[in-house]
Amino acid sequence: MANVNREILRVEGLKTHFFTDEGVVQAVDGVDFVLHRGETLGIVGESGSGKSVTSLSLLRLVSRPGRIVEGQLLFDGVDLTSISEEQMRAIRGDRISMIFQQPTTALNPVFRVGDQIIETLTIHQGLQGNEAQQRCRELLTMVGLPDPERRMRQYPHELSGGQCQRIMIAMALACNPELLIADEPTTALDVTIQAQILDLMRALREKIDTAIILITHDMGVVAEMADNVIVMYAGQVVEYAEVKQLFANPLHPYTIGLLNSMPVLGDVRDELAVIPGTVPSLINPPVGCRFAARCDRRFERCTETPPMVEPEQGRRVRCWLYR
Amino acid sequence: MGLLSRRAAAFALLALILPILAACGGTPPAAEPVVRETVVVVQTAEPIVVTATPDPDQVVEPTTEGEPADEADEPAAAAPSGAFSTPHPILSDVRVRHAIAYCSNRPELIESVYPFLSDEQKEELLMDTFLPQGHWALATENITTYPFDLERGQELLEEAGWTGEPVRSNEDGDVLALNFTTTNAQFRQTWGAVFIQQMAACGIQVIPTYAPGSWWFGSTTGLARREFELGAFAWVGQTDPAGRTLYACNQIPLPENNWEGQNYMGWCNERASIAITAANNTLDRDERIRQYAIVQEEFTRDMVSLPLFNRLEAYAASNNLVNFRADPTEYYTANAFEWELSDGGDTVVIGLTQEPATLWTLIESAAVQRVVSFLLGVPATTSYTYDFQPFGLTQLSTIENGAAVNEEVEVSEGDTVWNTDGEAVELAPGVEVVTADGETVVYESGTLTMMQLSVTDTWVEGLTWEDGEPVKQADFELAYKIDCDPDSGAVTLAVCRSMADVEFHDDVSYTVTFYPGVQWPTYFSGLLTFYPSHLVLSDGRNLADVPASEWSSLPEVVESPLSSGPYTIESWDKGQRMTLRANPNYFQGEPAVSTIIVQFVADTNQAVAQLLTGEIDVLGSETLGAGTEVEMVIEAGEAGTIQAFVVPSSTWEHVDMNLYRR
Amino acid sequence: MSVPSSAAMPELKPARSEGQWAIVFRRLRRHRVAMFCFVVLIGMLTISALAPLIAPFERDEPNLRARFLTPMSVDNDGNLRLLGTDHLGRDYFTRLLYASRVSLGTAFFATFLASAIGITLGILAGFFGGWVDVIVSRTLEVIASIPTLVLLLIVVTVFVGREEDIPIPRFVTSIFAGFFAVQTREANIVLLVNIVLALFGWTVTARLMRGMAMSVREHIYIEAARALGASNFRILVRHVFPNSLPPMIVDFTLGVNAILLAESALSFLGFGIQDPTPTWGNMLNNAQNYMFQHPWMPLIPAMPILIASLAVNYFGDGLRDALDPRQRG
Amino acid sequence: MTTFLIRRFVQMFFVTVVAAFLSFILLYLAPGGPIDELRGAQRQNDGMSRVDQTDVQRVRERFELDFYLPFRFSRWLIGWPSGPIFGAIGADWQVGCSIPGQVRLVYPDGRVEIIEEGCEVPLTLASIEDRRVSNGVFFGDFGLSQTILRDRPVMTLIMSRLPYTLSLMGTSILLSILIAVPIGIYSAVRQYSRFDYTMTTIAFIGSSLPSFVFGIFAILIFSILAQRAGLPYLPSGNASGARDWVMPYFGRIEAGSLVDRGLRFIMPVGVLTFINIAGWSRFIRASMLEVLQQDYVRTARAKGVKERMVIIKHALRNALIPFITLLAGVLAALFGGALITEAVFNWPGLGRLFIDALGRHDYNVVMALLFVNVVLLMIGILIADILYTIVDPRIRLS
Repeated sequence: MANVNREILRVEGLKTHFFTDEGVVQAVDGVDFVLHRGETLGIVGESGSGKSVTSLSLLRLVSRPGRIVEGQLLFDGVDLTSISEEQMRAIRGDRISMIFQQPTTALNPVFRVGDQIIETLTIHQGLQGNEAQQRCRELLTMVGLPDPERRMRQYPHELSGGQCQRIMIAMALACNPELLIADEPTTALDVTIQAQILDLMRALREKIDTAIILITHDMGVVAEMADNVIVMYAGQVVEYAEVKQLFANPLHPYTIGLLNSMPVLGDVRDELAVIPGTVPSLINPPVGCRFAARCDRRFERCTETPPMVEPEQGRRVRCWLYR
Repeated sequence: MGLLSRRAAAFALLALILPILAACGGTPPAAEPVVRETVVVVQTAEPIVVTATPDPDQVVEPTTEGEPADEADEPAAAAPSGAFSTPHPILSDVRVRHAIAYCSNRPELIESVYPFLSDEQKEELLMDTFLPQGHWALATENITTYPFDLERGQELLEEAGWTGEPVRSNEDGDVLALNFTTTNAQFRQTWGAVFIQQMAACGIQVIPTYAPGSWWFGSTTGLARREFELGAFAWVGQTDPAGRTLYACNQIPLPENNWEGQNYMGWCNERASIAITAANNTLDRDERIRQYAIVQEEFTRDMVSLPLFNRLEAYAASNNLVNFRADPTEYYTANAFEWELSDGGDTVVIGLTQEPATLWTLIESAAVQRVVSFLLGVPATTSYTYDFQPFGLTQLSTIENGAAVNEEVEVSEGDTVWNTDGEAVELAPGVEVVTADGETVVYESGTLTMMQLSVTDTWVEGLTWEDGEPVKQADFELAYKIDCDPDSGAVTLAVCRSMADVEFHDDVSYTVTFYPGVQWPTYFSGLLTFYPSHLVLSDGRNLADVPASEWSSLPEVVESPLSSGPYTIESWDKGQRMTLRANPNYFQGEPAVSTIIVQFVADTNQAVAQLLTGEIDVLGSETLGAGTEVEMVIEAGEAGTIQAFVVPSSTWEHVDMNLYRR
Repeated sequence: MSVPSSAAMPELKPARSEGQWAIVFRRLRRHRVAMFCFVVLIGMLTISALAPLIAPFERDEPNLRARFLTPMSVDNDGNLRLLGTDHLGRDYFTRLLYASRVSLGTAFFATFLASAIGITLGILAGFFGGWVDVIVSRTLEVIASIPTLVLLLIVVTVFVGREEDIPIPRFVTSIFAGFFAVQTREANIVLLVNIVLALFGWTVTARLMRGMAMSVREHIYIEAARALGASNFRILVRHVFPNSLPPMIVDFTLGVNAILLAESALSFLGFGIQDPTPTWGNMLNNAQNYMFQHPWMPLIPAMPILIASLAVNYFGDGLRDALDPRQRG
Repeated sequence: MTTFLIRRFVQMFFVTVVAAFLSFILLYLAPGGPIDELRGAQRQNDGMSRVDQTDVQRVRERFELDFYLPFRFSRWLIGWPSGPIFGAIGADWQVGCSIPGQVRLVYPDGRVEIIEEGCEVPLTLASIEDRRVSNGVFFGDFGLSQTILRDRPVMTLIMSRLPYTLSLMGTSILLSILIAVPIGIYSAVRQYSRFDYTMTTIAFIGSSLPSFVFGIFAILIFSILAQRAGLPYLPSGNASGARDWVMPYFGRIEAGSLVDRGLRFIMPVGVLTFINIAGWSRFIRASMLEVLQQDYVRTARAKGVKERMVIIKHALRNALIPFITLLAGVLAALFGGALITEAVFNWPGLGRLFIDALGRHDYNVVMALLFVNVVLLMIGILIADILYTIVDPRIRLS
């Protein structure tokens, strides 16, 4: 591991549960990974696999009735789970920032976008007045919005989805964060805009040396952006690999399923291969392998809980097949 | 936009019209050929006597005691023409009416509303005829009384063919059920509930309707249209018994006479009818007593209207108030100049439910206005205990003491006389008048002898206005001029129109001569009043020069009138209170209590709360009413918190029985 | 380029095998306060339905020797008066039972009527737009621009006492009389008050429904349904209505509460349903005349109003929570 | 914007006129009224106060009952007709009926009925020339009071009550907002906490009983029982005392002094505020809950905005948007007063005046109050609409 000393985030045994009337929802149930500066980590999985909760857990933004019940979040050597709320708040938006799925709803409709960006600058850098305006213009220019002067005075509803996402990115990058969490940054956008945003993110990654956690259910995005990939299923990490390895040789049957359901350019199949069944209830998750019920390669052993194994260097999978 | 709004308006109107149509009655009369005759409008609110009096032979109450009525079985045959000619299948039978009277336990009804009274006190409230106990015209002989007698009542019902349990029915299977209509006042609902139980004990099913007073007493609804079988309400008894419009044959409201009259029962007893008309056409008190005795005899025998009891009225005053006088027929402020405060205080706060609309007595007759006007003026007479006492007058201007003269005069065609419709008209053929011997005749030709009344009122010397100016002849003249001017806004001008001549003698006396035929029963109680003719208005004009039509909007008349009474207006906070100060120039001397504050409190609970917390010193019957608060006041009085005054009021409850159906 | 997934559903939504209503019911069942209130309401309705069986005394039977008895006292005949007696010595418990029938009946029936009017007009206005919308909206504005209580006052004064003139078919009155356990004659005025309350209570529902219908109209599947040749009526019934139902139910509970209060307020001002037909409102109004001497009296009829109203409120609240798609769990 | 305003004004105009006309009709449709009262006064009279046709006619004239309804309305609205047009045209045009005609119907079965039908003496434009007429509501003249303060301008009457209603309603509305908004916010932020449950219960109780119940119990407890117990008590009603009074432990309180007025202010304001808070805090809570679930709130948190600021700046501003709709009625409420609460506490405000006027058939006063109420409501809605565009940039007036 060449960049050991560049480690920025180490997640160990993260468990985030939701305490509902119906029972405890084990939304994130033991997630471990390490992230280095400048690295982009993709987290993929279906809806309900716990990837978004994982990202919110990193910022300690899980709202009631959810809470982090176990695990360590070592950010630059500091355990985020044990610091005070005030310390955590100082980190949010400054050293760790986040981009959300729905850019249009993620911006406050009653404030001008400029003010929303400046708010971040004011909180973390104490910038005010012209200084802040100036910095804001720079940021808008940086994310490729022409005529920043005018944009700043506009309200979110006056902007398109793509423009809003650029604003979000500008806001997230305002303080040159060490870690950027992008939760489905392109899902809500149409395809051409998606590409533009991804290009933008790639360009910015080159420019500012920030680590990125990219959460998506879109394998294409992962392929394009990520260095390493975590595949999540039912609150657990089922596979971890370098992106090329993963696409070249997926190990976990779920990963294989995910990749098969990905449309290929020029392919005119009417329907994509769909993984049959649905994500199981996380209140009483099935004993043993959580994917077993949907897995076409399941066998007796799958009724026991599979451990994380490392069949290759830098590659981990949670499946009895590789034991 | 315009078009759309028009549609909206049309829609809204449609929505409105539907209920109106519904309210007008679902079923229009069948399309029969109808002869339309245009009627000459009669200029009075009295019934159209000539054209619409029902033929007495046909409508006379058909049954007498011991002669069973069988109209119920064959209504069509016996039915004369016209509406309300179908005898009521149940109530037209006098035995049923008697049974209802016997079955009603009136002390128990009193008990339900006034449980705190002793048996003797309840006895005092009981009424057997339409006059209260102690009234000068009350008959004691020949009247039928109906003490509570369940067996007698049941016997009568059996006799009339109503049998069975628990609700009686007749041979045809008709149930003995009657609708009972009255207002939704809690007081009536209270005794109504007990009345229903009492009837049920006799096997009579009584079904109540407690309607809003606005419907029950409306001019085109409820009582006025005789929409009831048993109907309960109250009359306010007066010093003069009157009663012609209640019990005379020609006072039955019918569609034929445009619903004129107040004989809602449809009771036409010829003897009673003649007697009541006669009683109201003479000024001789003995003759009146005789005639009223006849009416009461027939009234109680036919039992068309069951008199129940006098109501109670309560007054409350704080403990330190001395000389408070509560009376059934006079306002409690009539002797305010005699009030004193035993603890040396200087202020009395009176609570009133309503704010007077104006302080000009001529155009407003509400009780609250009267309460205040007694503080600001000098009444000619007071009317304590069902009688009159001179106050501003030196004496009652009666015939007996020579102040008034009632003479026979000869009248002939062309003379102005007072006709039976209450109009001053020129005597001409066709005019109906009452002659000197009390007969109603239609004039044809020649001369008639009629009674002509002339009254001389003499006021006491020394009446002064608050500014020290003495009351003088011009003041009386001004009052006569304004009060009898139709533009003044006066409610009624009947008395003015009946005056043939007014002669002013000096600063305290005048003589009024009426047209022949005018026989006002209360002629002796003061006919004119006085206004400050010397008053100069804020705009520089003299009050005496202001036309009558403007008076009702002059602040100097309606808001801060010049007082001649015991108190003067200091301020009037609209919606809150009036502050009055003792008048040093009052002819009886300056009152002992220096300030009277009249506080307006609309809600009774609130008024009582203020009385209990000592904010208000005096609450009159117009606030305390006759119902639930009476008991509260008595309890507080017994506890010593306040002085409580409970007097039998002149208002009496009764149940009318409608003898006919529409 | 995306994985087909149930993207529209929130993250933690478990399997969608259950129907939407089943989920709502499941959530509601777990809302303990709401369920408790539901049970209370059902209990009250049951008791009121059984009033004639439970009532220990005659409804209108006065007993002048047993007036103003305090709760739990024994009258001169040795009968226990559970909740005391009123100013006529009528048994409070008995009257409350019958009153619950009229009051709850009115609250539910009038609200139902108002909702029916409001839903129909609201849907029509929202769905068809144009002049239908203009008429409905303006009518709404006009009605809403005059204070409700005032309108009620005027209208009730116009009609009360003339209820027999209102062409209501006899069988309707009879059904009503049975439903409210009152005499046929009394039923007229009960029905009238119901209708009046409903006629002025529909505006909120209509406004809400109009908005719902408008948004549903814009929804894609309506377009699809129309493309498939569904008639307007069919679209209304099959799509617009069911989709607008959840907020309507919540609105209904609020309406029930409002009508309960409106009925009492009418009685306070001396209109509304009259004694001897007992309603909680007119019993409360009667009782407050005696409150200085017998302060406990207004409490007796106030309690059921409070309880019923609280129950309806809490239940509505729980229902709103359960119907909220964002609600977790 | 201009087009919007013009369209809105036209709309408001029509709604106002229709609402006014509707109330006008309803008002005159209501049973009772001056003629009934006149006849009531005549009941069992002694003859001297007997009312005849001319008396009836005078009363009809005073209350304008001899005009046909549309003309009555237009006289009230714009002061027309007040006589022949330009002094000459249409002198004999009929606008009402002085003396209604009577028709005797003789049915074939012999029944006879007299009904009022047609018109015996018509009311023409010429015959109303001398009548007093207001300039019309449209020109700011509400005419004269008919029974409450007879023949004095309605405006005087309203102005005498207005300060009391304004102070009562203003204070209670302000207090309600000041209290309800924080409670609503806190309840939403701490949803399902003990505080939330308590507030919910209190709010539900506040909206579960008719307002008069709170009023009479307040009087019973804080006035009557407190005074009986010898404790300091609150006066049961009125806006100011008629005379000085003594409060245990505090001593003499001067009538009309600030203390006196203040003490009398407490109960009505308290009751109104309580009821308002009950409703509004629930409203704010629901609205806030909705907003707190929005993405932008999460964004704000992710930006590192302090939680307080998240609530106050980001969430509240959005949560208050629907609250504006509620406040649209405030203007009308400020003026209209609280009918029942004013009656219970004998507060000399416009609400009590309204009930009084309704009961005493002072049509001009009732209509004036209704009309102003409708107009203020319309203005309130308009202001709310404009306010929306200020608070919520997404909304444009179009």
